[in-house]
Amino acid sequence: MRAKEFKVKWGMLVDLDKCTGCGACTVACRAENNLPPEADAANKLRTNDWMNIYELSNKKPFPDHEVAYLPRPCMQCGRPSCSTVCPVVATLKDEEGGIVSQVYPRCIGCRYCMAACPYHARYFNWFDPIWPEGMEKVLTPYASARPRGVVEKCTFCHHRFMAAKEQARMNDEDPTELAEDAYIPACAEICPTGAIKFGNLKNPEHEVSKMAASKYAFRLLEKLGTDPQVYYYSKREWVRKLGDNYLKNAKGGEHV
Amino acid sequence: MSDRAYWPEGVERCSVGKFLAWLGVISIFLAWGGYGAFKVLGTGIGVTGLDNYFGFGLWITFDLAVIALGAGAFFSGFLRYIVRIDELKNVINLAVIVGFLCYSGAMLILVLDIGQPLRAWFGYWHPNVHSMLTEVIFCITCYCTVLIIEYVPIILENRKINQNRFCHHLAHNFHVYMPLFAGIGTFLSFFHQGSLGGMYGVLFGRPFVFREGFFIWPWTFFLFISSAIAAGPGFTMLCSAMMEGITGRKLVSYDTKKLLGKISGLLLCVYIFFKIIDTYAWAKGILPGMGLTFDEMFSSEHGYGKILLWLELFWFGVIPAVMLVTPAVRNRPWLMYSAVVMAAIGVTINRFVFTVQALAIPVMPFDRWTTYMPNWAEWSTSLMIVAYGILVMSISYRYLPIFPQEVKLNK
Amino acid sequence: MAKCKSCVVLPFLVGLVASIVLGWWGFPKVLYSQKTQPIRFDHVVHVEDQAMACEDCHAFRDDGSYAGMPTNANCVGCHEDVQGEDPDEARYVTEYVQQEKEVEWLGYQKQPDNVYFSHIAHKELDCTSCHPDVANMSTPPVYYENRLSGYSKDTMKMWQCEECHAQSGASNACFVCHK
Amino acid sequence: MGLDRRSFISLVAGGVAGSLFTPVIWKTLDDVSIWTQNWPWIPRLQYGEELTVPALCKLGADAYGVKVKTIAGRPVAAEGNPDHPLSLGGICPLGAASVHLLYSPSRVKNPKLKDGSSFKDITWEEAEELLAGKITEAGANMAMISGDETGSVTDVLSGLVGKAGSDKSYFMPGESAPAAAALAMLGGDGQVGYDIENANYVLMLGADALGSWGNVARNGKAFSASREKGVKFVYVGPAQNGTTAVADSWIPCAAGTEPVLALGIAAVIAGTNRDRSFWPGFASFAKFVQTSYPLEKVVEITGVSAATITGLARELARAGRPLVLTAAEAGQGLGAFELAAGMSLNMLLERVNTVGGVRILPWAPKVVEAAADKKAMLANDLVAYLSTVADGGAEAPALLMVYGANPAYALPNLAKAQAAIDKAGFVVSFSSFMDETAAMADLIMPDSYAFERLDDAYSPYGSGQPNYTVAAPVIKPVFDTKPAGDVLLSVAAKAELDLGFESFEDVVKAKAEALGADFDEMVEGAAWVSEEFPAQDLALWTTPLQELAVAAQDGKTLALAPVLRLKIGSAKVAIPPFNTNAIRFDEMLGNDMYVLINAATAKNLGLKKDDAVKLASSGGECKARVRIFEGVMNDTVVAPLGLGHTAWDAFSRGKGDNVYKLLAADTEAETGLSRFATVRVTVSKA
Repeated sequence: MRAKEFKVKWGMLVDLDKCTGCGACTVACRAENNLPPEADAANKLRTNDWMNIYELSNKKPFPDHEVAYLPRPCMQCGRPSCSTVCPVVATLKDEEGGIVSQVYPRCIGCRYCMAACPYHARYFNWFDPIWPEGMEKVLTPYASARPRGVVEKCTFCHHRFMAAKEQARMNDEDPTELAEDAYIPACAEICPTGAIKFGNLKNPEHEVSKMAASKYAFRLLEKLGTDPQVYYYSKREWVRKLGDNYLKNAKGGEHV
Repeated sequence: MSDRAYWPEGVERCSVGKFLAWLGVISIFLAWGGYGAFKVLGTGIGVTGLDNYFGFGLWITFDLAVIALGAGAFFSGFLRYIVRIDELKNVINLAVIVGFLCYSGAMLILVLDIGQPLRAWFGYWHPNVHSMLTEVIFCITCYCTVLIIEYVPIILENRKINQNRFCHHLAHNFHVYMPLFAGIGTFLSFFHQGSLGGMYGVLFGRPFVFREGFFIWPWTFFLFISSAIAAGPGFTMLCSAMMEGITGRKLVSYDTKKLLGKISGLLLCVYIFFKIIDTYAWAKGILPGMGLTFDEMFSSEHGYGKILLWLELFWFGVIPAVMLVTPAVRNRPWLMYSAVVMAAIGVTINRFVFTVQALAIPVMPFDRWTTYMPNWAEWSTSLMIVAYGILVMSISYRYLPIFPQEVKLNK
Repeated sequence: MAKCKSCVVLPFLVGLVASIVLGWWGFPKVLYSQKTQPIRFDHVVHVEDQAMACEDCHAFRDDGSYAGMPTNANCVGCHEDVQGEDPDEARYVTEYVQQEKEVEWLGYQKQPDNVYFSHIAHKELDCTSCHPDVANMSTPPVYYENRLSGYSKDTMKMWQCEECHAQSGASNACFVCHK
Repeated sequence: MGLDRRSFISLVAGGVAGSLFTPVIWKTLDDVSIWTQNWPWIPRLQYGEELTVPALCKLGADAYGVKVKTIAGRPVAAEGNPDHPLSLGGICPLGAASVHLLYSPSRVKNPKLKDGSSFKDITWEEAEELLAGKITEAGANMAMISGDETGSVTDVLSGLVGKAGSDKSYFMPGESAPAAAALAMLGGDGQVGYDIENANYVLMLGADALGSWGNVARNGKAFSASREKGVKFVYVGPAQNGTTAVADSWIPCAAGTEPVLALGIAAVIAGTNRDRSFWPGFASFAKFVQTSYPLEKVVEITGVSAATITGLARELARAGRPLVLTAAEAGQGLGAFELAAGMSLNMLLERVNTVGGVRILPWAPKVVEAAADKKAMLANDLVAYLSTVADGGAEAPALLMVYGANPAYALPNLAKAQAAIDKAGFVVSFSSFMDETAAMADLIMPDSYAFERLDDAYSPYGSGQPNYTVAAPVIKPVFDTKPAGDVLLSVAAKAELDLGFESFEDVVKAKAEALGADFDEMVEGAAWVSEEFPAQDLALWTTPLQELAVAAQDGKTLALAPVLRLKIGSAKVAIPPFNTNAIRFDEMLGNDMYVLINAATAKNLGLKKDDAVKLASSGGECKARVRIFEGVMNDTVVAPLGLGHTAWDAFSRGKGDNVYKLLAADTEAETGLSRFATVRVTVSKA
């Protein structure tokens, strides 16, 4: 399928040279989007982490070793591998801004989209969510609570986009021309070191589009043709190389 | 007490007591699987061994395998009614029942496998025409209906039921229109067998299964069809042989079996030929384009070694293909049966690696290999479906005239 | 044979008609339970007698979100103590205001949690295009709750939203309305 | 006319056919699927007006302003407070989870009295009467422990203890005590702070400034802003962490020997041919560092190469506004001499009491007369005291009151600390949560949670300028809890100890007044900040420095590098429910925690990935799994503090092991402070 084009493309850029892997984004994301707390969360094969943090290593022995941390939200791919395979149209990239939607009441839980996504950005509700007694009082009104059996994922805090548009309408401004800081997802807002930037990739004035144009910017698995709307940024070459697969003899260095 | 009056004419069946004991054994598996299904539907799919990396596992492998092996139904029907290979009438009833069991069993598993079974009908009401899975949902359910229609006249031929005039006529009319249903079945099957392969072939985020293709269909579309029609007739033949072993009666003439073996062998040769070409092209073309190497697709440490590929292609692919096209092998029952078993295993491995290994491979360079282990909930429910198949087959065998040659062969 | 034919056709028709009647008339009775508002709120008294504007209670907040049903905070301005003769008003004051308890009003059009609706984006429309015209009612209408789905009978279905969006050229993208 | 079988079948067939023309099937099918989006056991969302309310977060060692988002008055999330000088809009992973702790399963929901091995619920009146009686009974034989260095509740508690005639007011270990002692050694007096925002070269000697050390939120924002200005950040420490992931470089240095490196660098700088002879104390200092810490000796102790040391010295000397942050990575464990080493390097670089350097802040004004001076209280060493009590060297207190601290979990010499708490006559915990200390206590008088009470904070350790924050409650207490400050004042009155205040609010108001801050403005979220720094009369050499004690390498033991990751809690709180997911798969294996060693060390020990191991020191033992991580020095093992809880709830209990058990402390003779930054452990297969 041909990729849709939008006038506004919400983009995220994570400056990996600023990310300390502290985990605040993960926590803020859970709180914002009503992900239930999970007592046994060490087993990442069963947790639900819209924002998951990976530790990157340059694979060199001490003392030449280096680490970096890579937070992984949904890539909101320009050419999503997930939405085309959904048999019931529960996930689409159809809205101005390019955020890939996920409609929980439509999803039948076949998990085909999870199989399709190479980023592991999609999560299935293996059981019904459980909030410890009383903790359901901290549920936000922003995202519906998901039952078991449906798939979910990061939405770039889409509700904040809607809230920004409401605010613009209230102020008699054009809701299609939001200011750079009018709409920021929870992770970007909370990042203690300001590593996560957010804005319109098509607006050259926005910091994300400026940084995304840099030679230090890269995206994950670009060769697959997913065309993500999430960029990463690092001045360290080895970090950039970990963004995609490279053959040993290919131009640009050793395969990692 | 005897239920002899309900048996097909002129055949012998075991005693009621023995039959009930047999059903009792089957029921144990049904009960265990029923408990598993209850847990899955009642608490969530979390009770299985599936996880974030393996959204698909044993269930989908099982579904794909039985659907491939159940392809004997449509393909025998196609050969019998469309190509008019008359000899196949001796197994056509069996093929239909095996097909029905495979498809209905697969659908039962799918009810467990989707997280929201009460929304299953969304597949029809809100279909995504771009999804191969939509095509699968439509074709499988439609084809299952066709199989029911094909199964009904067999049921109506039960001695007691057939005494009813209406039923008798109905059965007759069904038979008259059978070529039409065979045609519809062939059409539907062709597409969903292919779409099952297409489901994987389109996953451009999964280097192990992604394929280029013809028009909207990736090559896996055609490979899945050809492997299914190669394995299906052989599996039908295997079922008849197993039933003969269990009942101690001759049911299908060996000549018919040999014919099925030959059909399987020829198709398997075609399939394996293209499969090897496809594998080579994938390793040399698609993978490097993604920046990956053939070696990176395998990890024996995690249970996904290259051994699986060699087993699939050679030990359970080329070898049974060669065996089945060799008349000398076909003349030795045990060699032929072995070859058919091997072919079935080969196709099952193919479905397994496409389902599971595809998901085990870390695509992001900083990701990791993970191993999938199905747990009791998946095994019990899968075995329940096998038990369900055996149960229905046992009852059908006892009361329905499935095998036209049975009376003659046991004289 | 004529007699035999009628003994087939007649029961068939009886069954057909009976089930159609039951399906259209009986089924909704079973499917919906009836509820009344916890307090019989009299819009007429407020709108006509007190000359209040709709926005006095149903207002937009500064962030553009819609306050929807008023809370006690809105009402205590007048109803800190019983004002009139209406027994429901007295009940409201004693059971809710004085107990610092909010009234759980039944929203006829209340959409489920998975639906996002922006009132400000629809502010050009007349309220009654979607809502019952309660402003002219002294007694709020009966609330029908679907026993199965738990929704109000009047909850707008997705196709209705989509139809209007399509006609007015508004986007029908999933996330325009879902959350 | 009878209904024969055929008619009946016909009737049914008609019924079925008819139903297809009614909504029954289709509506049911549709409504059943709608029911699946509305399952009654899935909670419904609550809607209402969204507001942000200023509040204070003290879950880590730091205290900073946050903003709590509320919906119809219910707190739902916390974010940084851009108007607060210690947040600048930033927040730490604990702050991000702070709202959900309001409903943590560990909350103590009402006062509880120990009844055999469990607790029974009592009323607040009973609890206050009981405590008042115990206070009268104990007389001067009482002690208090506070984990809150910044708040006035500590003053009230200390005042109560002081009024009763006891001087046993203790803080939990941290860096402010040795820092104050170190400053005193150099002739200064006050709280030590760091003006990171204005430095142009930051050398972090062990200080995990972006992970857990100091004003974490503010550090992060300062880093972010400085990074864009080209400021260089260099981290020195035994292992890589979140800070090294973004620092310009990581210089591996043996655990706890970073202060030695500071002296080594100082020696190099002192040897440069600039005339500093007129500086007070320079001559003695220069002589000391050059004789005691020649380059080759520093290289041997720290494992840092000579070239790196001289390189660092050169970079620091050239930087213009360099700043050296000296700390143990876990934020505690260094002695006063170690911190004095770092401080003297800053002095040598002329970076003390100047913009972009070390700032010396005035102590908080004392408003509760009977309370111990903060400086005096910092000098009281809790670890030593409890160890002495446990060993029988001192009388166990008849009454021990614990506020904002979890000494039964988070102290070095843990076994002795627990024994001492056990020996105390009557233990009262004011914890909001069922922590390990509360579980051991005789009486729990649960403090209202941070967002349910009035609280204040004066210049937490590290603050670059004097600041004072007051936060009003965001929500009424959701359980039957009371603010500890008010409870203490009420109990003191009952025990006839007059602390001079009726309510805790009066204490805070008095403090605000003493500072010249506006209480009402602060409650609205505006922190009070000051630019006034007391003049200091510093000299490089007032107290003779001495060689720093370093645990000898013996070839058999590994240096332990305990680390703090705020996402899994702090000395005060266990893993908050929303934070378990921030644990990566390479940090825990099931319920076992990973400890990190590099491949060379693993090879020496015959260990491989995922091996179950036992870590043992003279303090105790811990169980763990091995993770091979090349970002660790040879012969060093990195272990996370904050796991292995035995109380709390399912989100933390039984996960990993408590590394505090391994921390064996010794006492610095001159200051009486405990040191535990250079612990050595054996690692063997379990």
